[in-house]
Amino acid sequence: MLMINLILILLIGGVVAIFSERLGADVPRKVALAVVIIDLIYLLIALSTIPQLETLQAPVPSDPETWLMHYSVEWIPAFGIKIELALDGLSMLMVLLTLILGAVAVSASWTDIKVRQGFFEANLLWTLAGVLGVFMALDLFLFFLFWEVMLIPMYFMIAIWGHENRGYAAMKFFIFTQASGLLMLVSILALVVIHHGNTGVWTFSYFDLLSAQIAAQTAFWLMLGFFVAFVVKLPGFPFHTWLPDAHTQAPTAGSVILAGILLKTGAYGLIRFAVPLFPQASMEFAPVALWLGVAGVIYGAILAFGQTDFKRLVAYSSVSHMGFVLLGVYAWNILALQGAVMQMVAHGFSTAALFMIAGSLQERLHTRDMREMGGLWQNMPRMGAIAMFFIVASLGLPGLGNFVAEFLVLLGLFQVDRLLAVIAALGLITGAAYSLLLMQRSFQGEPDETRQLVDFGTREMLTMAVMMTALIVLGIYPQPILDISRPVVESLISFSSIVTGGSL
Amino acid sequence: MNGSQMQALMPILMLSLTAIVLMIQASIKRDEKATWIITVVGILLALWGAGYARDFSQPVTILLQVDNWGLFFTALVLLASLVTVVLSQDSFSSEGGSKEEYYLLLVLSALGAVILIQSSHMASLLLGMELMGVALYAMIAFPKKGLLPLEAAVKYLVLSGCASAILLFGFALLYAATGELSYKGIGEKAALAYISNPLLVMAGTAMVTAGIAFKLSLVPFHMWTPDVYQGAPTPVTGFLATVSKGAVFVALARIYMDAELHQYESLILALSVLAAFSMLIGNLLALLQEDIKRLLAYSSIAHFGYLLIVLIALTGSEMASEAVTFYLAAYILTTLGAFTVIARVSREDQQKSQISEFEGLFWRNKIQATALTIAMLSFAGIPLTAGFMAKFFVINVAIQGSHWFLLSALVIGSAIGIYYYLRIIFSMSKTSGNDIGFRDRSGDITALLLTVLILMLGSWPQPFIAFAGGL
Amino acid sequence: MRELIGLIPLIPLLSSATLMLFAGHLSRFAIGLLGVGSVGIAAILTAKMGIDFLGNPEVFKVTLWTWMQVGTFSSDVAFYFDGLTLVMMSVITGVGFLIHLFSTEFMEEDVSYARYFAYLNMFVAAMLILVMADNLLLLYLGWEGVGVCSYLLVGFWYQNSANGYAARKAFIVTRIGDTLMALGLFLLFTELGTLDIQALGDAAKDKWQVGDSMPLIACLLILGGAVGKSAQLPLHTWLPDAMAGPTPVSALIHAATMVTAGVYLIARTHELYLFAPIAMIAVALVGLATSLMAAFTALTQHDIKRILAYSTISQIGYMFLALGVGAWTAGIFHLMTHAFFKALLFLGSGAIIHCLHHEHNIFKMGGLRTRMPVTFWSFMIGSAALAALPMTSGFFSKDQILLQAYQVDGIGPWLWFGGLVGALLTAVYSFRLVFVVFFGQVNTEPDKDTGWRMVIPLSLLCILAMMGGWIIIPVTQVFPLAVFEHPAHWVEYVSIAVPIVGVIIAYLIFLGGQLKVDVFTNSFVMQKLQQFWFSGWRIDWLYDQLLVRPYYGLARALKLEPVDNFYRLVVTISQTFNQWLSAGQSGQMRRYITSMVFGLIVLLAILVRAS
Amino acid sequence: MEGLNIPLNHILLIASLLFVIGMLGLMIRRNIIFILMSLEVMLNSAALAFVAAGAHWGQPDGQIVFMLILSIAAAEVAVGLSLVLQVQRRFRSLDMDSLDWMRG
Repeated sequence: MLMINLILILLIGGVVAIFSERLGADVPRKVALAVVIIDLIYLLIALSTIPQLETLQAPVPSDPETWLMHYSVEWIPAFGIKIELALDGLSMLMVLLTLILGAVAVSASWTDIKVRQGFFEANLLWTLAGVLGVFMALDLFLFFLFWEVMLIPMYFMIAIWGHENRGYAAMKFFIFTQASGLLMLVSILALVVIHHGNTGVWTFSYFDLLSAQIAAQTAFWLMLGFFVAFVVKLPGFPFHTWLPDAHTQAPTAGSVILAGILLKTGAYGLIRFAVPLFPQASMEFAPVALWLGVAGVIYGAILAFGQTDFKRLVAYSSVSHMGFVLLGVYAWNILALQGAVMQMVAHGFSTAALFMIAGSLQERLHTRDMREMGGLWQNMPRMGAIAMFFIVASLGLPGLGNFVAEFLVLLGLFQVDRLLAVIAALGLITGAAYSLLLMQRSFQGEPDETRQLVDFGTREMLTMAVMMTALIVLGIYPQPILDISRPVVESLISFSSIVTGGSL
Repeated sequence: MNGSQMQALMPILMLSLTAIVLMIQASIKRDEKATWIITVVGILLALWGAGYARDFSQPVTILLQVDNWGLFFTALVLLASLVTVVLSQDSFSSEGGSKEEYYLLLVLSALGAVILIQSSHMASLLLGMELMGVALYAMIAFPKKGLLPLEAAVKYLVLSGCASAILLFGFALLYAATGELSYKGIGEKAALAYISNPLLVMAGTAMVTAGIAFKLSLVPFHMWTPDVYQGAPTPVTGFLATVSKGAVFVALARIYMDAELHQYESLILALSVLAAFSMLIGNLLALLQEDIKRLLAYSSIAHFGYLLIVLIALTGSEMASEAVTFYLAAYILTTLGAFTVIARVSREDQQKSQISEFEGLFWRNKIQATALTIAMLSFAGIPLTAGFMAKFFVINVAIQGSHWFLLSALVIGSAIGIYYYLRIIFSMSKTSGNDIGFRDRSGDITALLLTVLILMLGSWPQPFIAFAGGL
Repeated sequence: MRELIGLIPLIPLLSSATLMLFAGHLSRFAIGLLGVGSVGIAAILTAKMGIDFLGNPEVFKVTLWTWMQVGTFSSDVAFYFDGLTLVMMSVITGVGFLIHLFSTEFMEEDVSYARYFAYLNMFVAAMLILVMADNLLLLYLGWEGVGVCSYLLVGFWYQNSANGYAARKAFIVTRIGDTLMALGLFLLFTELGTLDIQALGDAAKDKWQVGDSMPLIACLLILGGAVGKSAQLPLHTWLPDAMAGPTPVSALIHAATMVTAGVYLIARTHELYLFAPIAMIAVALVGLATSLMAAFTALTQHDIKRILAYSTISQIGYMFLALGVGAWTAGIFHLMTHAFFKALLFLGSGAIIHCLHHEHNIFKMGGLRTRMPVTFWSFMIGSAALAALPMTSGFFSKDQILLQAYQVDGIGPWLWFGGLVGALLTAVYSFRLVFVVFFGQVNTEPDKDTGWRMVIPLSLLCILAMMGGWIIIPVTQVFPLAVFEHPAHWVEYVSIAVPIVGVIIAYLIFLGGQLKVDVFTNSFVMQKLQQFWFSGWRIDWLYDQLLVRPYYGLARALKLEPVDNFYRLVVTISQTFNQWLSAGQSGQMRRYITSMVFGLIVLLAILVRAS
Repeated sequence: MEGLNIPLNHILLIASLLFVIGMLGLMIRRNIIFILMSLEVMLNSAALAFVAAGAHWGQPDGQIVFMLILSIAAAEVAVGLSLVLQVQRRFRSLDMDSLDWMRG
């Protein structure tokens, strides 16, 4: 019930936000912030009462009772569809990330939304609710429902409050994700129908379907349906082209949520569903997936290097970074998987912050074109220093979260395929190239002394401080996070009974 | 015919009674308000009749088959008629300024639809279809203003007549081959006749299929659809899209099942071709359409393509009949929802059905914009709406029947579909110069009710699935 | 005391954080105090540890916490302390402290005073972590950390885009090396199952044989990292450009400490190198080639800092040579003495630049001997040490390197000869610098004199540069004992004589004018050669053509997202179909009927064909 | 009545012929009146087929359907002709091809 409440609080909060607009234009954002924080506190209180958290008992994927939380109630018995939510270490991390970044997102768009604030905050909260659902739903029907429905408020955020080319961007975003979602729906249904054919039972429950017996050929196609849906969202090469447009056009909060959280649903889906449901097929497919991951890393970095639009550059950097996640997942050993999980969390913070900076720049300069920036450090030293922090984070400076992630992924990948690891490591160099170029073009160089720009204020500094602290902690003491996800990752690997080479 | 059979015919009787009362009333004193009230009451009575008749389901003579399944669709068709009546109230006017006859025609057309739904015999099929159709021609041509309604009516009349002729000829061939006119009879004899005279049976089947495909506007019998949708007054378009198409599909399903046509593989192939082309071409045609009524016409082509999959997969799945029920119900509710809003926004003006007219609707009338959004999402098959559950059924049935080819057409078609449904939503969310809100109570309430139904069907479908399973 | 070792990097780090966070609220004095004081405390702590260690030479390790532990991989935040660490820490904190002190005067008028010290302190912290790290991953943290600080400080005056370019170049070129090193770490972990430096040595003994290919690859990858960070061929191009930073930064980072990290790394992992003799030779050859290449280049430069930069590259080449021939101790010894005299030279040049309105061109200087006596003497001592004139610190260290190089079987004499040529060139270019800048006529008048905060570091470094040769570094436990068999006496005499000859040549050409080389240098071939050397052997140009331009070109070509073309194509196809089909909806009813008839025929065909 | 014992197929053939003629008329003719006439031909061809089939099976059903078709055709034409009047009045033409205001 707790997990339902988490979602309900956000949903109802959204409705409240809409009506609160009548009290004043600046009320909805306060409501939204309060709602997210209440949700976060509620979650933390609830987590503190779970005994397993201390012992961190390894959850058995197919046995919901070993998970941290489990909730299940009949919904559409005709198909065996249940409202089934469950939480393990992995989803707990993701849920926490979602709520923290949710609060950041509200703060990020504190001032840049000028019209229909109520509806905006509502969409924001509803997106968060959808994402929470995705991370907790363990009934495939319910999962798909959240997967699709969370896009609608996101769509509205881009389409209504986006920038000059918002219609195109929103449409592209929606069509890419929906079309790939349809493939997943077909796969889900095929899986369920096959399971029904074998056992005579209609069920969409993850826990039941894990044991579904599928012919190898069929499993491969079904896996592909899942894979495409998740990789589009990730986004992996060559399905990434919606991302730069969506990011560029979305309002700041939209970009923050999109980059920080929404992309992670793709990675989460791969880890939670695509591989465990079809272990054998995934193994066979892994080489292709790995190559796609490497291609994403390099291609994203090169394209990021060529951009002149601040947000587009950061968007392509996401493509590059999420390529590491794909590598981590399909290397499928404990090092790489832990790295992928770390990357999900760390990238969430670093990119969200960069988008927030981009948003602040746009709000102040009314442009995202870096050719019209330069020397902004002079005008806004605080923002410059913070930008520098997140840029070195994004290029993988040891001591910050992203490094731990990329290092573990590459180390894990190295055990599986050395050539690929070498190519992927090029991403470290290309990553430095575009990151520093971003810094150079926007904050360094010839300053324009005539600019009157407002530096970051207390609200922004506080928000940034949260994310900086998070990255530093992740960077120098990642062990707690690793410990939380370890049982999940370990059990997933053992469950899938895939032994990939290397010393592990 | 005994009393119980008369009771079984309650909805038909009620509608007929309403028609008669309307005629009498019109000859005594022309009063649109009174006519409207009588129509509403009559349809409500018929709705009650549909519920009442549930206890008396039985074959009524050889012509009609009163069963729960038919009664459900009867009720659905009546609901659609009711919505049409509500929408028609102040949306257009006739030559003389008032439109008492229009309501009469509407009741007659609904009567035709109900007969069609319950028909089990070629003759009743013919009667129902023509009663529905002929009344519709007049309804389409009813508005006094503009040339488009007239053009639409003439086109519909001629093309529909042609389709009827094809259908009739097909039945004539089947009759020649089997000597039977009732669906069941044809089914019983057809297998035998197929051995002795396959040409006759197959040619007849082909022509029957063609005739019905026209009414369902399946590709390549679809070309009338956009013109008629656009030209007809919006409430009539809604009526046509829901009542007429729904009833014809039910009739098709009955023929298909009673005459056991699914045993002919070549027919399955023919239907598959029709379905695939409908899904693809319908969606492609809608892609860049600027007129929302034409757009929905094209989208309806695609939707009947999806629905046809269920018929094709009928034997392979245990839930095909639920799928038909669910899909049709979802489609009818969604279409009604969409046309409700379109009718309220465009009113009498034919030009106002451009998508650009809907810009900023969110900020003008939240309820109706939300309703149209939900309707579009339902058409697009987004979860939590009826349209999603409907598509869910279709995909499920198709997978059970292993129709991968049709499934891929469905996926591609749906992917294209997302674009144009979303375009409408996007245009509603734009900020246009015209942000003056409008109030419209009857429209709001209708839209709201339909939206709630769509969402109910999408998010809590269990009761309905159970209900549909029991039909 | 040992447990407090963590404080040594922590104090500068905290100071750095404080300076960043409260920059606006601190007075300039407080900033200076924090910046210099934090390094000073670190230096004092280091000294204390050093004294303890010399009294009781016991190696120890302090584990602070587990950094990450995944599967069998585990890495701690742990510090390892032995003689080598002590030497490095002493250099970093000692020289670092002097340079910090110098900076307070040098940067006096800069608006970003606090930012400067924040970066500089952070650098010291990172550098300390690098040398104190117990495992290669933590070392890598320091390694990258100093890289970022170097980037920040080279681009300190960000308002000028050229500085930004230099900074980025510095970071990215070293990143190439870093990536190779990271791959080396992956390989080491995969092969040996650990990244602990000490454990690696033990594991290598169990699993590897001398001459195996795995140690060779691993050592070459690590060499890649070292080459990048220490600006050796072929990744040296960033260092001359890095002179764009403030001069004390060049002294600290690009002369005394960071650039020698590669030497430290190889020395630290020498146990692995012992399994790969070919890698050792590679190290020696890289070092020798670099030292010669850079020496020739230094000869032709006229920017005072670029001369020193190339000189640094050249001297690190000597250190690599030493490592490559197994003269670990000599290499580290040269590292230390080089830190003294090169810091001295850089600070001296900083003083000149500071007093000469940021003039860098040596031919616009001249006659500063009388105007800036302290600086003059610093330069004299520094150059003498650089040229390895007898009795200076440089003499001791370089002599050891050359003699040990001579010992190597086979190629030893050749290495020695190469080193000698380098030594000759070193003497020539370093005294060319002295003679041009401090003698002759005055071209630019200094507008101020050096203050005490500059004089003290210069004087102390003078002493170190002179006397540093007598320090005995406590690394005997660290490195295997070199089998040192004294070569023939003529070898030693030649080694001593060559630098002196060089100084004389420099005097004859640049001061006395007795040696008329104009005819020679003005010849066509020499002109071309000079240009070639001046441009740093056109290596920058080569990279520009081979890597930078193609990459820019690629980025520009891909900018419009070719992958999207596929999706655009899908859209175009859909739209084309839409247009065709829409055109079919002409409104003419007869067409509609035709379509129906067509459909009817198709249906009939499908159904009747089957019958 | 032996002389009238025409094989069913022959009549069906004639009916088909009529049907095709009507259809061709629909496709070729532009005048609405002629179009309606072609429609009548098509409907009547179906009616003929029904009568013949009814005779073949010796059932009255065929003739009953014939009556139905007649009345339906009448209804269609009635509505059709009234529309024709309107078309003539509003479009000033009976050319079906001129009724192409809606397209796309």
